Amino acid sequence: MQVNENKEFQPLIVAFCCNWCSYAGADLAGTNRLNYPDNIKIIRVPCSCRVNPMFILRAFQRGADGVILCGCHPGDCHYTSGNYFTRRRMTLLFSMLDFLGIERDRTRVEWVSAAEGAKFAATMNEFTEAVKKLGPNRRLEDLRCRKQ
Amino acid sequence: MQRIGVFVCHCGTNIAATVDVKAVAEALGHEPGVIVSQDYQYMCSESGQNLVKNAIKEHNLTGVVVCSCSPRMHENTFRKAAASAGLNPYLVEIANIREQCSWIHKDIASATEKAIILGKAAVAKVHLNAPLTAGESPVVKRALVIGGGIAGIQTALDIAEAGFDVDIVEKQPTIGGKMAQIDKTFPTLDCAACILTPKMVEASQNEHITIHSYSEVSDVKGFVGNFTVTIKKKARFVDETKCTGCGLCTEKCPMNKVPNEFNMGFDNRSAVYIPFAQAVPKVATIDPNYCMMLKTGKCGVCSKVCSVGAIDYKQEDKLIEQKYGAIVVATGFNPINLDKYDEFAYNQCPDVVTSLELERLMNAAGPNGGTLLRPSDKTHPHKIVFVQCVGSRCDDSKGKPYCSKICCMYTAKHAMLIREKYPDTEVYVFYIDVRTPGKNFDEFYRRAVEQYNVHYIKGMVGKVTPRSDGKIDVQASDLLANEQLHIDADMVVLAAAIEPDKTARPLATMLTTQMDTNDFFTEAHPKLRPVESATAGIFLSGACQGPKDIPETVAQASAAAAKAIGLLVKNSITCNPCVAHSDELMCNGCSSCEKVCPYGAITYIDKEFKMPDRTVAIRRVASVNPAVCQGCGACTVACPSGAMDLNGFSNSQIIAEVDAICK
Amino acid sequence: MLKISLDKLDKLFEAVSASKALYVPTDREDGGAEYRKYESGMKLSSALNTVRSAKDFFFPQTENLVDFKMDGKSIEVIDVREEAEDFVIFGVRACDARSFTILDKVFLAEPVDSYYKNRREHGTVVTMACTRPAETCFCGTFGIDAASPEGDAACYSDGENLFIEAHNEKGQKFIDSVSSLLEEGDTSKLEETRSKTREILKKLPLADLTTDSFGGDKLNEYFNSDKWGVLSESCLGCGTCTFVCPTCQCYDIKDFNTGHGIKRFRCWDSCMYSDFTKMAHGNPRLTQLERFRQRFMHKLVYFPANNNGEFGCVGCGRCLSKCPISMNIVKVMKALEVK
Amino acid sequence: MQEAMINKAKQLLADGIVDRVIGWKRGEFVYDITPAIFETAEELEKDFVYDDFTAANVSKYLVKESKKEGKILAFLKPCDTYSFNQLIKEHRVVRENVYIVGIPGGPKLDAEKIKEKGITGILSVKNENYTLKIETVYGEETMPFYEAVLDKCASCKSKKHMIYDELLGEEGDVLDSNRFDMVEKLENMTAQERYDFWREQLSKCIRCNACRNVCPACTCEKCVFDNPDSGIENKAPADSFEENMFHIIRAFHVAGRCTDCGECSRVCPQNIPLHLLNRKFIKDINTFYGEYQAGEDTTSRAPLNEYKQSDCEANIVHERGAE
Repeated sequence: MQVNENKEFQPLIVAFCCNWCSYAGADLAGTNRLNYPDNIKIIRVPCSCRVNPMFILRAFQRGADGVILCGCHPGDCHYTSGNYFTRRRMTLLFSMLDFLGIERDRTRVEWVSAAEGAKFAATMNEFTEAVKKLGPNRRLEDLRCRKQ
Repeated sequence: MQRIGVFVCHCGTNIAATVDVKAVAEALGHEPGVIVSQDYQYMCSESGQNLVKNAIKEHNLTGVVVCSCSPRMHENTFRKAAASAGLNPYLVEIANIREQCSWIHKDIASATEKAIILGKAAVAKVHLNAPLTAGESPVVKRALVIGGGIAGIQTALDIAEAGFDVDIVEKQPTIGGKMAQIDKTFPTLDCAACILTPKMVEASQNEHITIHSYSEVSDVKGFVGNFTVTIKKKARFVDETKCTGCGLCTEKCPMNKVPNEFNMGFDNRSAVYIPFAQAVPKVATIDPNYCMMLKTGKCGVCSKVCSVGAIDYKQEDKLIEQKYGAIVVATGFNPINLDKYDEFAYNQCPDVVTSLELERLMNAAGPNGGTLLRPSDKTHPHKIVFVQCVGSRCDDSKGKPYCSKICCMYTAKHAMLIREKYPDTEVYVFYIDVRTPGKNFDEFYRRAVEQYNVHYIKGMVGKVTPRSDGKIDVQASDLLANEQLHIDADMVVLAAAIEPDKTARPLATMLTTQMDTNDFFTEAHPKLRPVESATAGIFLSGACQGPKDIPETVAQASAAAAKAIGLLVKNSITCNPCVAHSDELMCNGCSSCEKVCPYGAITYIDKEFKMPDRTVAIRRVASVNPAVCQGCGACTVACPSGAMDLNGFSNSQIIAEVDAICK
Repeated sequence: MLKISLDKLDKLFEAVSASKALYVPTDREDGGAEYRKYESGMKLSSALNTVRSAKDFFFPQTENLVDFKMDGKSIEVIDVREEAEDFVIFGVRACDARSFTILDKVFLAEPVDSYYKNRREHGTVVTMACTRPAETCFCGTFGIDAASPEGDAACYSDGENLFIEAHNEKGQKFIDSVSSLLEEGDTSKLEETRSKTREILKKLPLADLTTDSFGGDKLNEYFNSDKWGVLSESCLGCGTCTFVCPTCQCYDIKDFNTGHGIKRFRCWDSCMYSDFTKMAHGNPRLTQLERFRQRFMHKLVYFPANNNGEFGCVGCGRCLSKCPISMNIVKVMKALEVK
Repeated sequence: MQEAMINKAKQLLADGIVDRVIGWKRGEFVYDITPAIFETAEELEKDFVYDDFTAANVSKYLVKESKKEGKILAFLKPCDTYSFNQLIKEHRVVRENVYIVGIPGGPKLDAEKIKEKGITGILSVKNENYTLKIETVYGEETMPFYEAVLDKCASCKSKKHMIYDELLGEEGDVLDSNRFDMVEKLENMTAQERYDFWREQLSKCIRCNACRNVCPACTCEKCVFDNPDSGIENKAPADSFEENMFHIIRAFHVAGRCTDCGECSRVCPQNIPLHLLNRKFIKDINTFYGEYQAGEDTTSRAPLNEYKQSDCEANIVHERGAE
């Protein structure tokens, strides 16, 4: 969590992006100079299916306020089926987090193709706003990791 | 102790205008393990690369982080530079501070702060990078084509043309497939046999091509470049090497009332038979279901009449094992079974036929010598109704959800041919839509309507009822005129949907390729890799991948051949080193990883282990073939014990990045 | 003896908790009991004992030992030790009270565990005599009288009044701090209750269990016993017995990287775990049989060998009711004992 | 039933069909029954027990036992057969080395439930027409049988054996259980209420690992929580986050594999309703991907190891119900 001059809550958001579609989509957003908040920090993975639920929990533990997972659109996965597995895994994981009372808007899966720079930027803008509304992650953080 | 070098690129002003690159280099210089941190105008330039190379040598670096543009842009550049300076290329990480930072942010302070975080994440990751070496795997210079229809023949010819040995496995006694049964082809109306049979002969005579007819693939092992395939050559009870194809046995065989499948059962053949005059190989086959000698041991006529002594009643199925570098699947299609379509009276009335049956009825080599006669009473039909989409575009479980693609065109062809030859015959076509995209296709269809006056009626046939007077009552609706019609037809032709051959699914399992719910093989990418399967070294040709007409099939067959040739010309293939690997001590053999691997890269082996309690146990553990694995990482998450990990994107590396970002 | 009416107990609690932290056993919704910090309105549990033992107060499941602050390449060591504040644990049973004596032998012997000592010195243990022991109780086996618990001060109930007496200075201080609520009472009914309790204790199914066959000199007798195989065959290797045990005192020390520093903490460990005392060369006890044997040999042989014959068990019976497969020290003793 | 089982086991041992028997051994009290292996008729006669307190699922022991020499006889209750099937599917047991006799299952009794009523000093428990007559050192007590039934039995999903070589007693049916009621109740709460509920429950966790170690689906050679290289190793919950994480990951790792045998909640010394987490996954899988019962067969793909192109998107979670 960062607090800037006007004290508006600045969430920390980790974005996992698959190398072939979403990471390229993020690059395209950059190439087209489409702004999105610096709250977003991207981690490149070969495929969205590489993202283990424990990475997501780890991010929350360490102080992330939101985690977004981006992959190729269903049917377009570079590895043909990776994102279909991602979809099932994340549906169940997010449902479980919701079940435990963790705010459901802190997690999201979005399909962004390499051509969708604008969608990438728009998604990140939207997601950042949604997480801002929730305020800092308190329900799934590790107090030992909180910055003093 | 790690010795990491950080190199921050200005990219002219692309980065430097919004990111304080000096501050980034300064901050990253304080990170644990970082011993040198520099910035430079253009890191990707010759002199920028030299900066990196010199630093590697001078400081004996164990890892390099370049803060620059997207790794999709220059990761390779810097990896090569590192390699040339003697550092393993996989010890280089890129922090993307241009596309994902300087270009999207305006505020210098916050952009710099973000660039530092991204740099820290890359440093954290590179701490855990391991040197990786791309493995090599030799390529067997021989291809296997499964299926000997036009797709398989074309693929085999093209591969052979490039100088590689290629084997065709065909389950029927002859190659030729469906196209051999077809009368004329659209949109040119040339005779199918005239264009197909020369190719069949060419295939049989090509020194690079071996045809295994009356054979099936029974097992596939191995991986790209190195498949081991077991082919079952079914006993045909005729020595292929001796038989001259004279046909005397087929004439003398007393068991001559066997339904002739080549003519869709409209006439008979003998128990020893050659499917058709131009069959390749032109060798007789004894049908064990009908041969008296094989069934009762009494007869032996064919053996007596064969002058070359080719008949061998004791012949048995033979398994041959062969190694291949590439496999092309060309298993083709079949019309669906119409038993469930009672409304069209297909099983009750002999004059209700499928389009493929009509092909034989009209074929000069067919049961009626090319004269179109009703199967029931051998009279000329004067009114013929064609029903489109029988089982295609169906939303119920009876049919198929997809469009069979070829029916509109062949029906136009049939209609035109009939109107041409028998102008006194009225032809009705009931359709949902007429779909004719393709070169000269729409023109062809319009000719049928405009020149040949075929009655195209938009609407579905509701019921077909054979009447006692031999006519067939066709009850239908005309959607455009919004009225109910009754047509007293002499013949009804059903455009049955087509489906993949039944042998395709077990084959897909053997090949570890993917199939869709309709049993069509799934291509590696629907747009960009349409003739490759997701499994490396397996290519797709023809209708096994989806409904196709002949020109499309041939185009795809050649494309598949080109892809196979592209593989076969290599002496070895370099494997992507960022592949999964399993920690055998942790693997519990549950098979989860195997189930999610799209490439069939994971197999299980029983291996002996010294257990922690000093006992020795045989355990089932996963083994990843690095030549086949593409590195998606699906298995790493499916594995509950975390035994499976991915080189280059390991659990600990990704966690280190997460930690660094959230610090 | 001084007494307070049982229906004025909350007044006593209020008074104690006004000046320091007071922990009392309370009932949970799920049927178990646990120590909670006293707040107004809290009811004393009617359960015989808490699910977790009272050892947590002096030897918590996890505790921070030292912090390392990291900034770039520099590391700073931060001592996190602070003087503990005074607290009172009320309602400790005789078995758990004895467990503190056992833990003291481990943690207060040289080298003294300053973290433990700190809390031990600041904690006052007020025990409570049992009146309704359960079938799983066998404290008597270890010479503990459930009707006369140890502790800094002890309480006894006769159903109407709570009698309280000090065993030492700390206990006396506790009594003094609430003396205004106490009055001298007649103990005749109490004696009746206590003798009734002692009668019940004699009738318990495990009343005849003795330690006669065990002790510091029995190493050779039992170490290679062929009984261990059968006893341990169904052990799941979980840590339930060790974690509910009031005397198990093993711990592991680990570093946790917070991202901006390291927290070195210790946490309970279990000898039932496969990675227990794992060292660079590997693990000293490779099979569950060895690990299982370790736990019981420690309580029945090794501990008395090093502590003047004192056994490492107090007969609280927690492992008897909590072990997922119902294997426990009583079954082990009965299997091994020489009759 | 106990008599019939002992006779069956003795006969199979005598006929040389099996070499060992896994069953349950009598305890010190009426309820503390331990899974055990018997090798002789005498041992069976002496200690073999099968009664209202014999609840432990022995299928997980077969992972080890089936890899030993010779054949073992296992008496499996209907719920245990699901676990065993799942183990076959995951190649964790050697089927040929196990002779399965299907036996009728519960409802089994929970000693804790009796003690919760304040009944203590238990000497014997007898079921007389579904009233428990409990003899204690403090006198005789009674309570209705059904109030002492284990939670896992109270929401029994099936009385039918999914796999066996032989059956003793009558075969039952798959039941229409109410096992998702509590999950549904929680789903209908607000996020804050759910959070409070789980915080209260999970904060009780002492990380004894009983839930994991008893679980027939948790048969990893090395658990991620015991592996210092996994990134999530932890031995004790030093922070509430770790309590949450352990239970989320534990449930996630068995999602689609958990047969809902209920052992995790049965053995939890702190009475945490862990089965609710597993049932949440089961319920979601049923809703999102179609009814699936792990352990029903040995060949079907686990829901997380397959997909459909038409699967719902993850944001279905955001669209459902009240926040």
